[in-house]
Amino acid sequence: MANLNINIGKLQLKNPVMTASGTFGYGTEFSDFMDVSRIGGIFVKGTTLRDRQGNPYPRMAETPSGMLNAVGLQNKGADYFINHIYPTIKDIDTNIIVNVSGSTIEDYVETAEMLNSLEKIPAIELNISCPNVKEGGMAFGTSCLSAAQVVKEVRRAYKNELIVKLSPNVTDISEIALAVEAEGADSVSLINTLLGMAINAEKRKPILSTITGGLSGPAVKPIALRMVWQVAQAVKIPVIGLGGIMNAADAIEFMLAGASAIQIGTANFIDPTVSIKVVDGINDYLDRHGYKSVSEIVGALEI
Amino acid sequence: MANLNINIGKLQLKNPVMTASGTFGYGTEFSDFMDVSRIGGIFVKGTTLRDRQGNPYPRMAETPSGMLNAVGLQNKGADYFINHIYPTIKDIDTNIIVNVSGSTIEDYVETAEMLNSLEKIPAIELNISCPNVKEGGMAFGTSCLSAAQVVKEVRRAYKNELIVKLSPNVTDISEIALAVEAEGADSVSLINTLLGMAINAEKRKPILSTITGGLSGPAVKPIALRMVWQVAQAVKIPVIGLGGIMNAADAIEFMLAGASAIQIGTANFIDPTVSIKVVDGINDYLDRHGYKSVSEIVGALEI
Amino acid sequence: MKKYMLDLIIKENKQLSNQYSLLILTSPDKLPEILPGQFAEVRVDGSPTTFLRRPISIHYVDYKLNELWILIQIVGDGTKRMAEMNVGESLNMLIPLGNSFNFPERKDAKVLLVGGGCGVAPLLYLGAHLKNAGFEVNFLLGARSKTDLLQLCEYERFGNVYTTTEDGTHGERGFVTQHSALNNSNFDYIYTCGPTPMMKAVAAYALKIGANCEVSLENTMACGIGACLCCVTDTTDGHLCVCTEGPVFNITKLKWQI
Amino acid sequence: MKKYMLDLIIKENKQLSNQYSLLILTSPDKLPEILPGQFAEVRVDGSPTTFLRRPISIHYVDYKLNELWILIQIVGDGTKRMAEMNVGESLNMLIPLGNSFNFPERKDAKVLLVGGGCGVAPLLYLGAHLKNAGFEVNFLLGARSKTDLLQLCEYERFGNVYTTTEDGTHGERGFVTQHSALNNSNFDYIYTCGPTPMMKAVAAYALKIGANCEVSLENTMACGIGACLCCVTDTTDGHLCVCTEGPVFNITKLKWQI
Ligand SMILES: Cc1cc2nc3c(=O)[nH]c(=O)nc-3n(C[C@H](O)[C@H](O)[C@H](O)COP(=O)(O)OP(=O)(O)OC[C@H]3O[C@@H](n4cnc5c(N)ncnc54)[C@H](O)[C@@H]3O)c2cc1C
Ligand SMILES: Cc1cc2nc3c(=O)[nH]c(=O)nc-3n(C[C@H](O)[C@H](O)[C@H](O)COP(=O)(O)OP(=O)(O)OC[C@H]3O[C@@H](n4cnc5c(N)ncnc54)[C@H](O)[C@@H]3O)c2cc1C
Ligand SMILES: Cc1cc2nc3c(=O)[nH]c(=O)nc-3n(C[C@H](O)[C@H](O)[C@H](O)COP(=O)(O)O)c2cc1C
Ligand SMILES: Cc1cc2nc3c(=O)[nH]c(=O)nc-3n(C[C@H](O)[C@H](O)[C@H](O)COP(=O)(O)O)c2cc1C
Ligand code: FES
Ligand code: FES
Repeated sequence: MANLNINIGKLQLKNPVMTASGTFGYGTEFSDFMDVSRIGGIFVKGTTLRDRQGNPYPRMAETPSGMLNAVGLQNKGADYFINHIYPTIKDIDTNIIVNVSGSTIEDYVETAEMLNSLEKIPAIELNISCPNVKEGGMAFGTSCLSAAQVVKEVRRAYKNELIVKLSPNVTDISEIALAVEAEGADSVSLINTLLGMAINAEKRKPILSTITGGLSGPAVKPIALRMVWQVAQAVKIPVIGLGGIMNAADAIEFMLAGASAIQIGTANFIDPTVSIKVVDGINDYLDRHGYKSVSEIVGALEI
Repeated sequence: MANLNINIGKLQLKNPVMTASGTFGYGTEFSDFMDVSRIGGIFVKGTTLRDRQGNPYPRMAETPSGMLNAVGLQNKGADYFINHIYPTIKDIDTNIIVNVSGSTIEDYVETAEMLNSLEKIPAIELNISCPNVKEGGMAFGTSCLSAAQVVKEVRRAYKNELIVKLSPNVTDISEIALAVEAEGADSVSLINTLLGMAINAEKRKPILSTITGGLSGPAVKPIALRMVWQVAQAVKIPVIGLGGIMNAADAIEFMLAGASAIQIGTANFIDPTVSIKVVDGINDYLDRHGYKSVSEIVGALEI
Repeated sequence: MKKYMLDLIIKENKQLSNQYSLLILTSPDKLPEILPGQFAEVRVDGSPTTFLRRPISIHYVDYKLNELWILIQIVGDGTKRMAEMNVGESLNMLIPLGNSFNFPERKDAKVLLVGGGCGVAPLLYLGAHLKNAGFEVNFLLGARSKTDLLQLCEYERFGNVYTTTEDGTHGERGFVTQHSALNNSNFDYIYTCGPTPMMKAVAAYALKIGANCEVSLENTMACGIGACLCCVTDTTDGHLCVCTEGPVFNITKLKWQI
Repeated sequence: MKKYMLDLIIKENKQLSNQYSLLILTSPDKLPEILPGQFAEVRVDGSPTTFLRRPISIHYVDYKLNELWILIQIVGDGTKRMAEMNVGESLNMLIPLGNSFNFPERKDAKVLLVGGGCGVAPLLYLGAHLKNAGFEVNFLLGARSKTDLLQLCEYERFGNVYTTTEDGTHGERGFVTQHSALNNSNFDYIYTCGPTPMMKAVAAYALKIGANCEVSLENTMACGIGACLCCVTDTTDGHLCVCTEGPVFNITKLKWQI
């Protein structure tokens, strides 16, 4: 039994396996299937300042080894989260991290400020990479300037751990990572979804109501792994890796490439207990290879 | 039997189905399996001014619904192509298009000039998007400025149809497409491979000798389709779509999104006769939906 | 209700036609409590083009035999693979998911269950429950042709069965909403599942005669458990997940143009 | 040689151990001409993680019975799926691919065929051809344990069979290159296929005794027909494709550090 503890800045994880925003609800949806307190953390649904209805149906298309989604940040707003959801999840014995989304810098800042006061929320993940909303969202994450601006303002307003979630829809993701690191991000998580599209040839129509949507699942794993590797080499802050992780081997690949922790997204839909299996699988791997602590494999890729 | 003829600028295709560079050799590799003259065109291997040995083995990794390659433009150089390969393929009754790659603008220009003289080569495809070479390659395709520069110089030197192959590893592919259109590209083809990476967790090593490589196959189709749609809306020149096409339905999706023709790459490895099947499948589709000509479905997506 | 991830074993695979298979599943353990209208998210193994689970209605549960029935209509590779499974193979499912049909308050209410195509699936189990609760059950089942009307004898165990076929090979010719049984009957409660145009026509009929009406929707799903928000339908309460707030909705709640 | 894409039918699947299966395939049409050392690119259906074809050696061809044999070692999902195929199912393959082994010029040449693990596969067909051409054939087959030494009787039909096992359960204990048959024999031509370390040791032995030596490489492949340039090995002529210029190479051509 190796030591699975790992820290992401001041955030202490019992193990490096967390679940990705928008794919694990508020955690409670999975409690019939597993003990959610056994994983290192839960990134809850994208939360915006005000209530959002999200995009019209259809919001999903299956693609080869992946899926497109166009949920568009449907959520009941920060107030509702604080007053009605937080009380029901705050006693889950793991890190509950809120994924904060917005259309303007002011939105991000105000939401972050509201979350400051919640004792059991040790961190927020700033989503500057959502491809499914018209304004803001991904636009912030695709230029160094705007990414830096939003991080700077949120950093001022938010006192706990600030994780910034990067968009893969860019020419040079390390550049963006460096820009947000410079403005005080405590860590970065990547990747969010890749912008994609699906068409029904027989009907001659796009499948998604929004025409384009975000691609996730194992199809994107090679791209995510490359980006994690590039960013881990560029920045000094910890990197959280995600994108297509389906099992422990995938998770270990991300850690070898430089991720201190990982998130599991789409895989939760195929196996709601996958995150626990990944925890156990990492432990087996460490034992089998004679590692005492999971921290030993972070960035341990031999070139 | 619908009319499958379509033109890409001055290039006349008997049908919109062509095979992608680096995945169909010089065509002759497939002649035991199919009549290669039945398809609209063959994009031959990436050709450089001088002989290249390519990257060391291993050059390939299988990924979910796709593959990474790191061939690195192994080829015997333009001279060898002209004197030894061209004579053996010039009488194939379809369009033979040479994919031209280079590390410097001068290389591109010189190679293009050499190909000017070949009567049976109606077009070149300028590969400014190869992720598998250290200098040049993809670097040209990831900024408007450098893309414009190389196209401008080659345009001066090359008199036949100039197709520019775009890289998907960019924030805004329409911008690059517009830049090369402005410099005189006759058409654009997209996408080349996405930069990815694969790791062997048990060995703690990258699988490819070059660490990163180019991702292709159905995994990338949603991204390719989105980019073709974006570019087709931005430019006036014809668009050639590719990326993960496995069957006629996929090909039709690209045409509905705005591609005037398509290329088939990785699918040739799984079924060496796939391109013929796609020609037949497009014809069936047109008949079934009452179209007289394949040109009617180009950009016919109903929004 | 507690949800489970179970590996059920194929006990029997009755290929009812070249489009439909009835899978009878069992388990070494006692099957959990499942209500009519609920569904399962089924993992499809061995189908390279099937990445996500597939939502499939509970067709019937026989607790005495510890059997769970599902009815599969082949539309793509996922359903094809399921329909061709062999006895002894196992099928991984999340179960039971979603809400369930509601029963009329008054025991003498006249109930009608209208199904079309594969939408007949959840109605069998619903009929069994209604009958068990003392209601007189009427099934109205529609199909393109006689061969698509599956296992009518099963429905007959629980109520009267009226049928329509588009080609007139069984029951009355036409669509379900044209069946003469609808003419001068005053149903109090109508349940329907099938193609959307059919359900809308049934809903319109229910509105006309002032009957309560519940429909079971078939939106595409990724998770089936309320986590992804992909499966929403527009309701008077905004976007609601079909997998958790449905699949059964009272038509008064839906923003359907009827 | 003309290449074909064929759907061959599984006539028999002999599960030789839990790691190895021998598939005997047949075809309604006459099998094409195939030389020893050549391979097939096999499409694996029903395995979601297997995207590309899998290169598999020709183990044996029996033109009288119109049978083609392949020997499968389960290492991942693709080979697992193949090894578990049922009689009557069909397997799509591109065949015959690659070059073939060369025969010694002198008919009295002493030939040795050294195989380890699944590398024994191409040697059976090679042995048959060599015997047929009048050579005296010696097989030296190595494995971890007795259970991994497969169907020795088949090899015995064509020559002498020497074996080694790492645990000493069959033949001599140790590696093939430690077998006593190598001590004072003067082989003229050595053919080898198996794990790279083994092939390198055999090549070193061949160099030492001045024998000609051909090895069959197993690089990972995408196309198998010389189109993708993924499968190269470094040779005195630069990067050559193992799928078209190989899989058989004379060791003098390889840039191996021996
Ligand atoms: C709550 C619920 C209960 C269901 N119950 C059953 C059941 O009992 N038996 C049964 O056979 N099927 C049922 N379905 C439908 C079933 O889930 C789909 O047919 C299945 O997912 C298709 O998978 P596939 O891989 O075979 O086809 P795919 O290859 O995924 O799709 C084939 C074609 O069908 C279309 N399609 C796929 N899913 C749907 C859908 N949900 N609605 C409309 N069109 C669709 C696709 O657009 C495509 O054109 C139910 C669906 C839901 C949401
Ligand atoms: C010319 C040639 C002839 C061959 N003949 C046979 C044969 O007759 N019988 C047989 O069983 N196999 C043979 N092989 C090997 C066979 O192709 C691989 O074992 C197979 O591709 C693995 O597929 P998979 O999906 O089972 O495993 P995967 O899931 O693809 O891989 C499982 C593990 O095996 C490793 N692996 C995969 N392919 C190779 C390889 N070629 N060399 C080394 N490691 C590899 C992977 O890295 C991974 O660790 C041959 C290979 C070549 C190139
Ligand atoms: C249905 C769905 C909803 C998502 N919603 C959010 C979200 O609200 N905020 C966010 O930052 N990312 C969201 N994502 C992106 C995931 O958190 C994750 O970055 C992405 O899916 C890649 O990981 P995966 O391949 O493991 O799923 C969503 C993804 C999916 C599939
Ligand atoms: C093995 C391999 C070699 C390739 N070589 C080249 C090349 O030389 N020049 C080029 O422009 N593209 C090259 N490509 C990219 C393809 O032409 C194509 O753009 C890409 O594979 C996406 O299409 P696909 O998904 O249909 O394969 C290569 C792709 C593969 C898989
Ligand atoms: S399918 Fe995921 S919320 Fe309904
Ligand atoms: S496998 Fe493609 S060239 Fe050898």
